Amino acid sequence: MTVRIQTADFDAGAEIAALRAGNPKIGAVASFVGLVRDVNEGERVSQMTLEHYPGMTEKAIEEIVAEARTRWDICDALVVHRVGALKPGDQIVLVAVAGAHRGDAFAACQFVMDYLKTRAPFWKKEHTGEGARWVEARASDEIAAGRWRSKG
Amino acid sequence: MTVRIQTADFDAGAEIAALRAGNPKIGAVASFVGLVRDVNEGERVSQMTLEHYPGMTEKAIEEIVAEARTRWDICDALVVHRVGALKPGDQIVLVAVAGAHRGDAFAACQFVMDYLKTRAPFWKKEHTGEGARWVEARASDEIAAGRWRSKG
Amino acid sequence: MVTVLYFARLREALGTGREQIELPPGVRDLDALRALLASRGGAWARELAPASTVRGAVNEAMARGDTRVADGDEVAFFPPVTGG
Amino acid sequence: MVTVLYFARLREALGTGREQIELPPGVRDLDALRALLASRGGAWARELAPASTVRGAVNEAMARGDTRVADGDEVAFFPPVTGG
Repeated sequence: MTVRIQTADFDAGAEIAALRAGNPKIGAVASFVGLVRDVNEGERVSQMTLEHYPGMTEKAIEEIVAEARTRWDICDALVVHRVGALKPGDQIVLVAVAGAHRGDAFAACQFVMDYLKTRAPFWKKEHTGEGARWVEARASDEIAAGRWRSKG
Repeated sequence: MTVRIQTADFDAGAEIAALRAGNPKIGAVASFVGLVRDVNEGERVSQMTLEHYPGMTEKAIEEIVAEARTRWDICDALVVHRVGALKPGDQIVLVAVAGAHRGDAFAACQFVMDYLKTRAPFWKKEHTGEGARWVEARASDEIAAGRWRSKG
Repeated sequence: MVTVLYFARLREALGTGREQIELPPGVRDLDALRALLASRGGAWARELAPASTVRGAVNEAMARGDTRVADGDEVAFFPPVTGG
Repeated sequence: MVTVLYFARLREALGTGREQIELPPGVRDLDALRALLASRGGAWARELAPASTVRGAVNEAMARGDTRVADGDEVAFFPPVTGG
């Protein structure tokens, strides 16, 4: 399992290649890239700043991935999350899950993203024409994470 | 929408980057890479040959992606599928779906993979120590595709 | 004339990937064409038997037994697909 | 002494990201520490009110109101998370 918090951008293809390298049992890699959008809740976003809680962030994500491993048969997982100043179109997060079969890889990848959205200590601040504002937590993210409590 | 059938390998990171380039409405890219495993049903696989039905393959995949677009709110989708001779560890297929939000991108990506497995005219021949054999269709793939009939 | 294509295991078992055949009167759908080919006997009878898992396409679209087949069409027979 | 950290909107509203405080007798869980800090009034009272959506962690793990807090712990308060 790899968890990295960094200001630098990442190369999703190289990360996926490294994740599966040397394990010929892997038949499936499901992945997700989250990106900065130029509009949020109707307002144009020119920049975003991501703050996090160093130390706790890594632990929280490791626990999420460990939980995914108890639920699905997966070989390995990777989470890269950026912090600091980002612009529209920039990559924010990469979650990649490798497994023998696609069903487990897809489910675990989506689970990690849903839990990361509600359990990992990151906070987004958007800079718009109106000034800067902290992004409010979305009820839809709690609902997405809650779905997994009755499943799998 | 892009559908490509090719013998050459692909760079998942570059493909994902091209898919989302120039559209700042995209906040989520869900993707899947399928790989050749070195063992299938207990037998060691040394090589694989992928045959397809040129012309129909592209049409079938385009229809699958069009169906996904009617079901989920997505911005764009890409399918790259290799044919010809492949070895364990080689990439077989890439499905990437870009959307504003992750729920739709994940669902559409998994739907396209499940339908591709049961509707697109590709056939795998595995070369093992016992000789070559055509891979049999798996009931689990029909079940995975069937799930979407009662959903979404 | 219709063009008939065979793929994968079927292509190997029948020893051909493509042929052109004249549709006899009365052969107007995929099931009828399949029965005509099966009547050749041997591998044809075995591979294209009604109980086999063979699939068919007409003009590059998945087809059913009652899908119409007419002069100029491209028909294909193949095993269940296994890509991805 | 416990170390108390504040993040994001809370850090800005309170004007500090980190402080060290001596736990008075009787302050033994997260709710009690939060009430102690809220008793400072002003932004502290507003941001750490029982009705606010503030979340807490003890020693880098998500905590509840009744999670024990003791000398040497690292406590954090922050808004609901919005990463990913």
